[in-house]
Parts: sequence; C-alpha cells; structure tokens
Amino acid sequence: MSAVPAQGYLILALILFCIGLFGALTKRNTIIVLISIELMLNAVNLNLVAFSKYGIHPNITGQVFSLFSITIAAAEAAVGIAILLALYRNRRSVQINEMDTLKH
Amino acid sequence: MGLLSLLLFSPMIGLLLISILTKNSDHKSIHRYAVLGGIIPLVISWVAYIQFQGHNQLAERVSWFSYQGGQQSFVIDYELALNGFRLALILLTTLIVMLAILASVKQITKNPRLFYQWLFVLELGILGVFASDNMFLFFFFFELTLIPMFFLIGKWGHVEREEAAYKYVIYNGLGSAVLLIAIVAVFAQAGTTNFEAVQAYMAQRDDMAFQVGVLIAFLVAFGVKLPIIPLHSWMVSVHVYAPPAVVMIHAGVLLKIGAYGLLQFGSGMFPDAFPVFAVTIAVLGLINLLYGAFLALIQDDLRKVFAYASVSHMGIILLGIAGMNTAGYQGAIFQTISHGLISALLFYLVGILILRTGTTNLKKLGGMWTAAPVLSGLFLTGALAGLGLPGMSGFVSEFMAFVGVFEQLPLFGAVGVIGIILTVVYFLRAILNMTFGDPRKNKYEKMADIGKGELFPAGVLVAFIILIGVYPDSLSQLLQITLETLVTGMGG
Amino acid sequence: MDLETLLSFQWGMMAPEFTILITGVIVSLQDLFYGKKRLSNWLAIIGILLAMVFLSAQYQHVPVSILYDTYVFDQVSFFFKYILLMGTLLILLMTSTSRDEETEKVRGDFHYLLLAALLGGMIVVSSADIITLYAGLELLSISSYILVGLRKYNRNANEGAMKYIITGSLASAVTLFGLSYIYGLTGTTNLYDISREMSVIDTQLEPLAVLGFVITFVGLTFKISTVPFHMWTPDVYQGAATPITAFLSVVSKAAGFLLLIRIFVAAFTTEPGLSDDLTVYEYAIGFAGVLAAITMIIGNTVALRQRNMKRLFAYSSIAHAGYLLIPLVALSAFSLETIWFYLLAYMWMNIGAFAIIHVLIQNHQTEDISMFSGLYQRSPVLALMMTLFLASLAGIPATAGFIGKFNIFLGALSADPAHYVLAAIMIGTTVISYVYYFNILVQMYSRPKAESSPIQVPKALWLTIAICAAGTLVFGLFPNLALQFFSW
Amino acid sequence: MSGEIIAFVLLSAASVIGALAMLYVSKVVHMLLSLVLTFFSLAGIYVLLSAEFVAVVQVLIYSGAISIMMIFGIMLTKHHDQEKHPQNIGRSLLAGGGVIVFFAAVYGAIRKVPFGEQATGLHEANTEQIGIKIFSYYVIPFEVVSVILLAALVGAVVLAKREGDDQS
Amino acid sequence: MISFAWLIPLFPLISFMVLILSGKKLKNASGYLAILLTGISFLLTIGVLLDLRTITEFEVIWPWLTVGEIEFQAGALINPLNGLMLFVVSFVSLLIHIYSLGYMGEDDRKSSYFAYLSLFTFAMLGLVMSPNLLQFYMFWELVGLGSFLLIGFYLYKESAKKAARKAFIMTRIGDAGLLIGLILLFWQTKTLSFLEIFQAIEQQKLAPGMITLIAILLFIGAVGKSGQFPLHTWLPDAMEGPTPVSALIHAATMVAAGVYLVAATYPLFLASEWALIIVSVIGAFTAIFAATIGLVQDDLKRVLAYSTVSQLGYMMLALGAGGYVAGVFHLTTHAFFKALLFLAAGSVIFALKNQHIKQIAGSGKHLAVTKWTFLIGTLAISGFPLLSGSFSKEAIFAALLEDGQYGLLAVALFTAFLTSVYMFRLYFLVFHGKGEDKPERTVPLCMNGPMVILAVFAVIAGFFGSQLADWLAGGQGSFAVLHHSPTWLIFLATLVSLGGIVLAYYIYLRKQINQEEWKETFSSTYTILYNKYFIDEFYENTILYSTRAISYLIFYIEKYVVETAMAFVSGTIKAIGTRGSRLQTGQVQTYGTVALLGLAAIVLFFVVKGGYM
Repeated sequence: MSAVPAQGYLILALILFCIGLFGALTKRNTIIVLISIELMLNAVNLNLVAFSKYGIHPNITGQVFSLFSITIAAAEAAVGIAILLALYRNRRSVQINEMDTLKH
Repeated sequence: MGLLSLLLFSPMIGLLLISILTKNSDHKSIHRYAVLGGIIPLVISWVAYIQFQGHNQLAERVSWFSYQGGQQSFVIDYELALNGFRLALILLTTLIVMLAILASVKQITKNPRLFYQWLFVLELGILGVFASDNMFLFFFFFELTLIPMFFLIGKWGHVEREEAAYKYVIYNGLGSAVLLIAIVAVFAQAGTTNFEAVQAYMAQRDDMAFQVGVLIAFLVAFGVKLPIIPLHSWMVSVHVYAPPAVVMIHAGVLLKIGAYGLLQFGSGMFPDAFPVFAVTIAVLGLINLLYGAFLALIQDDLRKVFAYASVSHMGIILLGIAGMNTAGYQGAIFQTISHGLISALLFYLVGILILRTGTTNLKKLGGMWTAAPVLSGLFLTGALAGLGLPGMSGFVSEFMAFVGVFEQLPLFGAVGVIGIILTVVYFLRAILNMTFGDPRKNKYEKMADIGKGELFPAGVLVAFIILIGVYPDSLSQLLQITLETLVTGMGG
Repeated sequence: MDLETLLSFQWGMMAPEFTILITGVIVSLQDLFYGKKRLSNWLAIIGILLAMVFLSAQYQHVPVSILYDTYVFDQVSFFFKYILLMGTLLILLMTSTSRDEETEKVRGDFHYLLLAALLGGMIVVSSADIITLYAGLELLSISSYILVGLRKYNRNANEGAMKYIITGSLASAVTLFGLSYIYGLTGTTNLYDISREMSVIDTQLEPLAVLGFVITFVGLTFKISTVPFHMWTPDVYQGAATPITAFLSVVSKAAGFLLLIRIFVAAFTTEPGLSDDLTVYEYAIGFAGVLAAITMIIGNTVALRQRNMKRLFAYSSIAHAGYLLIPLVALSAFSLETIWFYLLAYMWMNIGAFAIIHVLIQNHQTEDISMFSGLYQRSPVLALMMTLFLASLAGIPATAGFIGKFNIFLGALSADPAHYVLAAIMIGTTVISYVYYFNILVQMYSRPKAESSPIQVPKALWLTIAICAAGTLVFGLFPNLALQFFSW
Repeated sequence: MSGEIIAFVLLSAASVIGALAMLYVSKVVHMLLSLVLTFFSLAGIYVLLSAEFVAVVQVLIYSGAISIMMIFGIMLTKHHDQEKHPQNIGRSLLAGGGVIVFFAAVYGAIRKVPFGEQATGLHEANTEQIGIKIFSYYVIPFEVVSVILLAALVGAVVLAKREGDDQS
Repeated sequence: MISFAWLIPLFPLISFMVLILSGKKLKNASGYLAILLTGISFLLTIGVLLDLRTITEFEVIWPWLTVGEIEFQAGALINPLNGLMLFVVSFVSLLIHIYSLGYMGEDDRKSSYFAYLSLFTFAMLGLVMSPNLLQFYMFWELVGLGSFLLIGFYLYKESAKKAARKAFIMTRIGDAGLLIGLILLFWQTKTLSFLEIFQAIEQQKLAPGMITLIAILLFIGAVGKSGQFPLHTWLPDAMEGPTPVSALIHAATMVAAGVYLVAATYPLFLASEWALIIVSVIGAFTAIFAATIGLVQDDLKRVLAYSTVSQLGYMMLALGAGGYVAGVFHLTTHAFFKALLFLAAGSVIFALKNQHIKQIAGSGKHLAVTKWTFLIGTLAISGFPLLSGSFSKEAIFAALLEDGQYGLLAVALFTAFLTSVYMFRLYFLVFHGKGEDKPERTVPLCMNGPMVILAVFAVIAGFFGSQLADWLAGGQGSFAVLHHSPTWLIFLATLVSLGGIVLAYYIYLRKQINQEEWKETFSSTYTILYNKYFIDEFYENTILYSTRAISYLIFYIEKYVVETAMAFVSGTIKAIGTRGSRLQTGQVQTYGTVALLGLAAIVLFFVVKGGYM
C-alpha cells in the first residue's frame, strides 16, 4: 500500500541515531549531551514503531516497547538533570569537559 | 583422617600453637613453639616412613567435587598417596623445615611470630604438593606456596628483598599459569586428574600431538621452578636476598618441586611421549650445567655462587631425566634429595656466617679458618658434597645421572662431565678464598666459631649427606617401585 | 484478559520480589514520616532476609512462568537472585553503622534506592521478555545512578554520577537499538519466541540478526563493564561511596551477566540460525573472545598503576568481568554454573575487600593505598581477612576465587575447539594481577603503620567481613557445596 | 499514497534538519529548540506508521515534558552558555569517523534486508490494542516502570533539593 | 685372615673420624692414636699377604646401590697386585705416620693433620682393594681429597691455597676422563667389576675402537693422578704441603695410583695397541720432560717432585711397552726410595727450616743419618748397580727392548742419565760444600727411624724382582712376566747412570765445569727449563683465560640478554598500563568515543565478514 519502503524508516532512524551519538560525544554542554542521548532513544523508538508495522512479523508489541522506552527515557532524563543540578551547585559549570577530576 | 592427611595438615598444629599461645613480644616462647611445631610433622613423617616400609599402602581418597558436562563427567577427588619418591621428598621437607626453624631461632628477630606462621603455611603447601596423587591437588598446594614465600622473601629478606619477592611471584605465577593450562587441558580430555588414571587414559588415546603439546607446557612450568635457563633469574635473586633460613627451604625443597613435577607429570603420565623430549631436556640440562657453572665462577657474592651452583646442579637433574632410563631417573631423584640436603647445609652456614660478619661478599672475607675452623670445615664439607665428592650424596646422584644419560646420549654426557670439572673450580674458589689464606686479611678476625647449639642442624645434614653417599641403597630401595612405574609406565 | 487468567498465574512465586518492593515502600514511608535511619537499615535487612526465606522455599521447584512466559522462575533465576539478595544483604550490613556524615544524611533514600536497584536486578534475572528485561535493567540502572550521586555535596560523587548516567544512557540507547533490530527480525519480544523464530530465520535476514546480536552485546558490556564500555568504571567506583561501589561491582554486575546470558543464550543458540549450520551465537560470539582478551589485559595492566584503592578495585573488577566473558565465548553445558559460581565467589571476596576498604577509608579519610600501611600491626585479623580476600581475587588455591578461575579454565579448554589463547591470556593477566594485589599485602605487612590509633570496626562490619571470609574459604575448600546446590 | 511519501520526505527532512541544527547552532537553547522540531516530526512519522498513540505520547513527553525539563535545566544552570567549537578536535574527528563507519556498516547491512507484509490492524483501536497488550503481557514492566518513576522522583528530589543549612 | 681384608681400611677411617670429631682435644695423643690404628692395618695387611701365598684371588662384595635391575657393589678384591699395593701403602703410610710425629710435633693443628693423613690412608687402602671401577673411582677421588687437604694444610699460606686448589682441579680433569671411560665401559659390559670386565674383554664383547677409546679415557684419569704430561703441573706445586705428605702422597702412593690404574685394568690396555702406544709415548715424554726441568730447579722438594713425575713417566712407559711387571716393580722400588728421599729432604727442612738448595748449600752434612740415607736414595733412583732402582729400571729397559721400541728405549736411557745428574746435583749441593748453617734443631729418632727402614728397603727391594713376577703371575696370568735384559743393556744402563753421577760430580762438587757459564751459553734453554717450559703460563693464558672469558660472556648474556628480555616484557606490560591509564582522561566523552569506536569496528567487521555491504 505504502510506497515508503521499510528501509526508509530504518535509515532515517539510523541517521538520527548517528547524529544523536555524534552529538552526545562532541557537545560541550551536558544538557545537550543528555538531550542528544534522548535523540538516540527516539531513533530507537522509530525503529520499533517501524518494525511494528513493517517487520517480519509486524505486531503491536513494537509500539508498546516504544512506549516503555519513552517513559523510561523521561525518568532517565529527569535523573540526569537532577544530577547535573547537584553537580552545578558544586562546580558552577555544566561543561562536560570540565568534569575530569576523576581520571587515570 | 588418615595418616597422610594428618601429616599433611600437621604444620597447622604449629601454626595454631603459635597463633593462640604466644604474643608478639614474647620471642622466646614463639621460638619454642615453632620448634615444637616443626617437630610434629617431622615425627609424623617418620611414622609414615615406618608404615611405608612395613608395606602399608598409604593412600587416601575422599570425593571432593565434580562437574557434569554433557556426556562426560569431570571428577576431582581429594587423593593422597605415597610412593618412595614422594616419601623421600616429604622426609626431606619435614627435616629441612625443622632445621630451618632451628636456624631461624637466631636469625629471625623481626616479628618471628608472623614468620613462623607463614613458614608453617609454606610447609603445608610443600607437603601437599608431594603427598597429592592428582594434578589438581598438586596444583592446589603448588600455588598455595606462593603467598608464604612472597612474604618470607619480601619481609624478612635482605636489601632488594621486595624486588626479589615480586620476581619470585611473577616467574612462579607464570610457571604455574602454564601448568594450570596444561593440567586443565589434560583434565578436560581425561575427565580425571589422578596421575594413574590419566596415564591409562593417555595410553589408550594415543594422541601424540596433544601429549607433546601438554608436555611442552609442563616443561616450561617446571622449568621455571627448577629453574631452566633462561627462566632462572628469579631464583638467583631469591637465593641472594631471601633470609638464609628461607633459602634453606627454597633451595632445599621448593626447587625440587620442579624436578618432581617433571618426573611425575612427564614420565609418570606420558611414558610414551616423554622420550620425545630426551634430547631437548639433555640440551637444556647441559646449558644449565655449564651456564650455571661458568657464572658461579666469577661471582663475588657467596650466595650468588651457591645460587648459580644450584642452577648448575639442576642441570644434572635434567641430564638424568634426559637419560629416560632407570639409572637416569634415579640419578635425578638422588640429585633432588642430595641437592636439597647440600644446599640446605650451605645456606644454613651462610646464615651463620651472616650473623657473624654481616656479609657474604667474597672480597671482604678471607682467612676465616684460623678464627672459625669448624665453620670453615663445614663450609668445605658442604662444598665438597656439592662438587660431588664420593662418600657424599652428591657423587652418587651425579654418577647415576651420567650413567643414565650415557646410555642413549653419550656425547651429552661427555660434555656434561666438563661441567663437573667446573663445579670443582667454582666451589673451591669460593670456599678457599673465604676460609684459607692469610688470617690477617680477615677483617672479622675475632669472629666466633659456630656455636655448640648451632652445630646440630649442620651435623644432621652432614650425617644424611654422608649416609646417602656411603650407603645409597638406604634411599634407592625406597625408590625402586616408583622408578619402575616411571620408566615403564606400569606397575606401582 | 480476565481476572481468572490473571489469578491463575502462580503469583506466589513472586513473593521475594514483592517482599523487596513492599520493604522498599515501608522503608521510604518510614523515612518520610519517622526518619529513623537505623530503623530503615534493619527494616531493609529484615526485608531481604524475608525475601531470602521466600526464595529458599523455591529450591528445587519446577520451572514456572507467569504472564505468558514473560516472567519465569527457573533454576537460573533462583540462583542469581540468591547472589543479588545475599550481596545486597552484605552491603546493608556493611553500612548499618556508618559513621560517614554525608551518607548519613541520605540514609533513608539510600535504603529505598538500594532496594529498588535490587528489585530491578531481580526482575532482570527472572524476566524472559525483552521489555520486562529492559524495564528491570533500567530500574537497576537509574537507581544506581542516583545511588552514586547520593552524596550530593561530594564533587567526586557528582562527577561520578554524571559520568555514570551519561555512559549508561548511551549504552542503553545502543542496547535498545540492537534490541529493536531483534524485535524487527522476529516480531516478538519474548525470548522463547525469539528463539523459535531464529531457528526458522530466512538467510537474507542474517545481517539483521548479526547486527542485533552485536550491537546489543556491545551495549550490554556497559553493565558488566567490559571493553568497549568499561571506561566509566574507575571514575564511578571512585566517586561513589564505598558500599555503593561494592554494590555496583557485585550485584549490578551479576545482574548484567545474567542479562547477557538470558538474551544471548536463550535467543541465539537455536540451530540452525545461519546459512552454514551455525547458530547466530556460534557465528558471532568470537568477538566477545577478543573483547574478553582486551578487557583482561586493560583491566590488569592499568590496575598496576593505581594508588587509589577504589580505582584499583575498579580495574580489578573490569579484569574479572573479562574472565567472566570466557564461559560465554566457550559456551558449554556448565558455562552457566561457572559464571554463577564465579559471581558467587566474587561476591564474597569483593564485598569482603570493599568492607575492609570501607573501614579504612572511614578511619583515614584517604583512599590511597597507604591506608593499608602496617595494617598487620594495627589489626592482625583485619589484615588476615584482607589477605584472604586478595588471595581469592588473585586466584590462589584454598579460596573460592581459585575454584572459580579453575571452572572458567575447564570450560574454556573443554570446549570444542579449546580456547587456548583465551585461557593463556586469562592466566597470564592473572599473574600480572598478582603484582597489584600483592602490593597491598606488602603495604599491610611490611610497611610501617601510618597511624597508631586503633582501627574502629563497627560490629556489623565484622559480620560482613566474617561472612565473606567464611564464604571465600568454604567455597574454596568445598566447592561441591555450591556445585551440588546448583545442580539440583 | 504519494501523499504518504511526500509526508514522509517532509517529516524526515524536518527531523534530520532539526537534529543537524542541534549540532551546528551555537546557543544551547537553540539546540534544544531545534531538537523539539525533530521530536515533532518524529511524532508525525509515527502517525504515518499507524502509531497514533505513540505519536501522542511522543508529543507529550518528548516535545513537552523532556524538552521543558531540559530548558529548566538550562535556565537553572548557565543559561547564556554558548557552545564553542570543540577544543578536542582529534577526538571529535575520531567520533565522527566512528559514527560514519558505524552508519555505513549498519546501512550496508539493512539496505537490502527484505521485509514481508505490513501490519494492517494497527490503526484499528490502536490505543486499546496497546492497552490490552500492556495489561495482559506487560503487567510487570508496567509496575516496574512505576517504581522507576518513583525512584527517579525521589532521586531527583534528593539530588536537586537545596538544603537550607548548606548554602556555601 | 684374608676374609677380613676389608677391615684394613677401616682402622684409618676410625682414626680419621675420632680425630676430626674430637677437634683439638686430643693434642699429642692424636699422633699415637693414628699410628696405632694404621699399625693395626699394617699388621692385617701382613696377615693378608701371608694368606695370599695360597689363595691368589679373593673377592667379597655387598650390594651398594640398586638401580632397577642393575646393582652396583662395594667390597674388597684381593689379588697379588692389590696385595702388593696394600703392603706398600700400609707400610709407607705407617712409617710416615711415625715420621710425622716428629716433623709435625710442634704444629697446633696436629690432630687435623693426622686426621687427614688417616683419611688419606683409608682412601688409598680402599682404592687398592676395590673390586670394581666404581669403588675404585670413589676412593680415587677420596685420595684426591686427602691430598687436597694435606697440600692445603698450611692454609694461611696463599701458595698453599693455590696449590691445593690446583691439585684438586687438575686431577679432577683427569677424573672426568676416568668417569666417562668407566661409564662407557659400564654400558658396554653392563658391569664395573674388574673380573667381569676382563671376562667381557676376553670374550671380545667390545668393539676394538671402543676399547681404545675407553682405555685412553681411563688413561687420562691416570695422567691426572700421576702427574703425567700435560696434567703434571699440580704435582710440583703440591710440595706446599708438609714434607711427610709429599713423601707419602706425592711420591709413594697416590701418584702411583695412576700407574696402578693402568696395571689393574691391564687386560683392557693390552686389547688395544693404540692405547699402549699412547701410554708409552706419554710416559716417555713425561719422563724426559720432567727430568730436564728437574735439572735446573732450586727448590729441594721441587726437584724431587719433578723427579717423581719423571719416574712415574717411566712406569707408564714400562706399562705401555708391555712391561707389566717392570712397571709395578718400579712402582714398588720407587715408593721406597722416593719416600726415603722425601723424608730425608724433610729432615733437612725440619732442621734447617729452609728448602732452597742454594741457600742451604752444604748445610746438610751436619745431619749424618739424613746425609747417608739421602745418598742411598739418590743412588737407588739413579740406578746405581745392586740398589733397587737399578733392577727395576733395567726391567723397564728390557721390556722396551723386547717390545722393539728402540726410540723410546733411547729416551729412557737418556732420562736415566739426566736422573743421575739432577739427583746428584741435589745431593752434592745440599750435603757437600761449605755448609755454614748449623741446623737449628736435631732430627729426632722417630724421624730417623723410618728413614733408615726405608733405606734398607731401597737397597734390598731390587732383589725381589723375579719373586715379584711370580707373585703377580699367580693372579693375573700371561702378561705378568719379568723381562730380562741382555748383558749389554745392563752394562749400558749402568754406564749411563754412573756417567750422570760423574758429570754431576764435576759440575757441582768439583766445580770444574762452571755451571754459570753454561747458564749463559744456553740462557734461553735455561730460562725455558727454569720456568718449566712455561706450561703454567700457557695454561693460564689459554685455558684459564678462555674459561674466564666464557664466564664473562655468559655474565653479560645474563646481564643484557636475559635481563633485557625480562625488562622488555615487564616494560611492555607497564606500557600498556600507562597507555590505558592515559586514555582514561576523565572525559566521559572520550569513554563514549572509545565505546563507539569499538562498536563501529565490531559492526564493520561483521558486515565485511558476512559480505553484506
């Protein structure tokens, strides 16, 4: 029915995943790093949802999975921000590259 | 609990006595209990000897643990068994540990309580190695000796003691690592680690490549312990920097695990494949013999001389093993025992020397005989025993080892004989430089001779050295059945 | 779904989980309304003991699954839950009389979160469905993140927690990415169904299967801290309070390993997965061997340079994770047993060691190795115990660690083909590890004591140490106790 | 039919642009906002994929909750923060290279994978289907998620709470 | 009596053990104890000898060492040769014990001295009654030990230390040959018993080449012990020991053990022509070689030492030429007269406390007994007619003649001439001339007594040649024949001997031939001879130098190769650790990057491996 091939969604998801990954690894601001990870999770969700329609055995489970993933991601983000706030309180910095007292 | 288990765990009695009954500050009672704790295994081991002579098969087996994997089951039992060789080594161990304790009474002043505690753990490990009848148990105790030795060297040694201790640990750790790989490889194939059962399994499996591979691993593993050049540098450091009382045990017994292992694991389990290594072992033996001898020739430190002498003597063990026949094996075993006694004697004397002079540097020593004739005489006795003078144990073992190697590899034997010429050279050089010569050159002119109390351990060792030298059958009768097993892979 | 079906499941089997959940709720309520810190601790301990009692009742129970096979109670889950509960119990004992002010302030939350993390671990262990697994995993992870950052006025704790959550989220994103492919490939999240689907997989779908396998695996290496997701470990271990570090290294890691086993062994080992009659697992697991090798080497060599004890143990823990990967590579009938036994042994020895480190850190306010100086003079028993734990970690006989390593070895060499290289690397790096373990021994026995004041060891901590020491020794001398227990 | 393609192309372009913009704008707040675009476009794509409920949740949670939370986070910390170009260029290049390799490899792998029929029943009572699934199969994860949220809540409160006695 | 023969060595052993264990407690009693026990041995020996007239061979053995199916044994073998040796050894040893009572009277390590002496006696007695080569070898080494201890007796002297060490090492080199030989022999015949070996040779079980090899190896042992060229250098140095020791060990008994070895294994040598040739050539060369050195040495004992070397060469020469009886005969007579000479020299040294012949020139004449006994000894060794030496030497010449070794015969005769020259040089220099030094102390009876007894034996021993031949033939068989020289040879030998005496007389007593002038004329020859052909220096610069070089080579291998390899391994491990640690920058994004790179690499690997791209 649809002309959009399944690969289209998968590749879109892959692209977003990669961008998210790159962002998470290069961005300086910790919040952006966290949100980049959220982007990666989004890409995963896209995969899941796409598979729930176009997979080998498409079914609703993929959507359920993505719902769980979204929820948990939100919790994770909340904790992340909380930790960041605690850190900021102690260090006055959100630069991720300045967190390097623990090393070697 | 059988007699063997009792023997095996008897050092624990000493450990407990010291731990419970003494306090750190009370050195006198610590030493007293240590001596008591040393006597107990000694007595039990002689009881075992008498039992064994009465044709009492001392063997114990308790099932320990097992795995069920697919079709095969892997069983490891707690198996102890004696044979002549093992018994001889056990007697040697209990004796030398006892004497080392006596030596420590004067030599160890720093925290003797801990010292003896580790010493008893070490004794437990060594006894376990010699009493166990399967590879796993062997390894279990083999590895157990690592920590006590580490401390005995690292805490009570001299100068570079900690480096020596680490060297010891690394080399031996690597050796036992290789050993473990080989043991587990065999175990994974055979499903058992019992020496005889493995031998039976290997005989019917007839997988030469596998056996050769495993044997190479054993050769490396025990080559570290023995040591075989170039895996020897740890052993020299230990000889030099460990406290002499510990070196008595180290050179006297611990190194012997290498020889024992090579015989027990090599020809005891793979009688068909082991002869493949005859030439290899002969070459290694020769290298050891000559390398050690040449180096012993130019050392300035008495302990280094003895260390390289040990390396050289281990070459004779290897040569004997390379003979792959009864005479060779017996020579190797005799050398094992004999070198144990001799090096224990020598290092006992070194300990006394250090107490008197604080040095073992040959350049600083000289003309000692006038001041300390008995000590010097004992040193000379030890050296003569070491250089294989007939009438002492060293000769019998060298002779048999050479007889053994000459059957198949006469050329190696002939070159090896050069080594025993060098033995004379370096032993006499060291000992005569120290004891002979102008007494006025002796900075320690007023050094006390060996005391009456100190004489006893040396006397016992000399007595045993001469007993074996004069009447070797006292030892060789014990070994015949073992040898038959080793050579033919049958019997026992 | 009607109520009848719902009630037809044997919910009773979930009693341990429920116990933990309820304990967690009680503890947090208690903390909220009464704020009695000591009480929280005892409540938590009682809760865990109760859960262990419930769990014990399941010994030799026939495998049961509930909720359409999404949640199972089998042998494996039983034994791993045992480790999780026992480990957490020991850690709770360890903290029961903490004198650390920073920890004291957040004590109630600490207990609640610890129980939550434990619950997550237990769910991971029991679940047979990817979604359940993921939820459990995240419960464990998120609780752990918070636990690490709990000492919020401690810069190191903040930093550790931040690094932990960033790496953790990254890893869980990677894991999920891989899992999404597995879902796409099989259309199901149930591990049994996945396994069934895999056996009839179309050859053209092979890339997806392999990708799913590999990516998920790499993502999950975070949890067990092996290469490539291992680098957070030292930083986080150093940043976290010592009991938390112990928790991470033992409980969290045990759950991580079971996760790996569940997903990969259950889902990818049905034949024939791929074209040449290999299962996906057999086809792809080789790289885990490489990872194991690198992990062992990195862990043990970098540990050589550490002076900070918690970092040192972090690298040691990386190395141990490397050892534990080997049974997975050389998968055989007793891989599971091997991993379980090793984790059990690791629990005793590592928590024991951390308990002593905890005491010393509290006494000395430093984490440097010098805190061990002259420990033998100050407290011979403590030194002896530490010696035992270190010996076990180093794999010296008569300790559980040795038997654990021996098992791994046996597994590696009895596999077909035998993994000689891996075994050699393992044992070689073990020897390297002697150096840093023995270094601590030298500090304890041969160095002059740093302070002459006696070391104060809380009673409950003695209990932890004693239990750990007993466990280390008993399972080292009589491994059959555990091995027979395992093969019911 | 072609409408779907057009929608897909537009939405995916928007999402990728949003994501890329996140990488290239310099102000932190702008980055966040550009990502919100991505999140919205993804919601649209979910609709294309017959996942209306997920789409709604996406909008609510990602574009709503999470983004807002992040903005709070930014505001509570250094909200004027500007992203400078990465100092550690070598590592960024490595990361970029790694990402590209990863992309290429995975792309290569999934490019040709054949997919069979597509599900047809997803539209019908999408939410109900999800509900049934969750409350029959995924009761435990559902409960677990509640615990997670609770834990996260407690944790966030504990961590972020500023205690009066400690103002240093 | 003969069945108790094995008790003979035990008495000295008891003496040794008692003395060594009692330390310094038994000061003066020590000597008497040793004499008493050695005396018992001597008496037992006499008893055994009496029995030997009827029983020609007696063997008693016990198992000593079991090696699988092989059994090595210990025991005693008494046959005529052994009996003779027993007699020589116990007799000379007893005399020297007595002599030492005086000579060592004032030394405070007297008890050690007697202990060592007893040890040596024990070993030597055990040696000569060994039933097999293994036991033989063991006692062979033990006599070496005794020799070593006694050479180094004055242990505070550097030279004594060096000499003792040298003696031990040089003989050990020979021993190595012996050891190899006997082990080879063992694998050829599966036995080490003399009797069984001879049977095996008779049954021609051994390949001829192997026999030659074994014989040569055994001979190397003999070379070492008997101070034959090229292993002779230790023997002159061994004179560092107390003089009675030199008499006993380095003249009469131990050094003759090499000759005894060849004699005892004579059938083996007979089976190989080459072996005999080598034995005789080495013997002849050593004889003349040592004699030439002896000509110019200035140390009393050294001259005697070189004389010993030379005479031992004679014995070897005799054995090599088939003169079995001649060799053994000369061994016996030599034992008496050389012991005598040494004891006499010892008295001189004892009295004058100096042994440099030029420094004590002529002072010997104050010691009457010494002078006359020394003269008897000198005459005997020079082959003066009707003294023992002349008979045994003549037997040697005869054997050479019989064997057709004319070249060697000429060498032997020339050596005999040289012998007279240097021996009378010694005699004239020490006992004739100005003699300014008065002896510091008189020579006691316990020293003179043994000298006189030995002098008697040195005179009369020669008359028992044919009896000896019969005696030996009783045990050994065909080869034990005494060769008799034709008259011209007797005449020639006497002439040579007398010629030497006359030459010495003119040079050293009448000084008609100026020796200094000769020195000038043949200065290079003199230097070479005086420095003993620079053999010691040669060894020093070749063998010792290269040994040391090898040692240092290995030392550097040890230091650089082995240690470097170790350092490399540990360095690599540390480097990995350092790298790993440096990678741990504390930057969480680095951690992520590492993970990403790992992930990318793995994924790429599988994609490429599966060929998906």
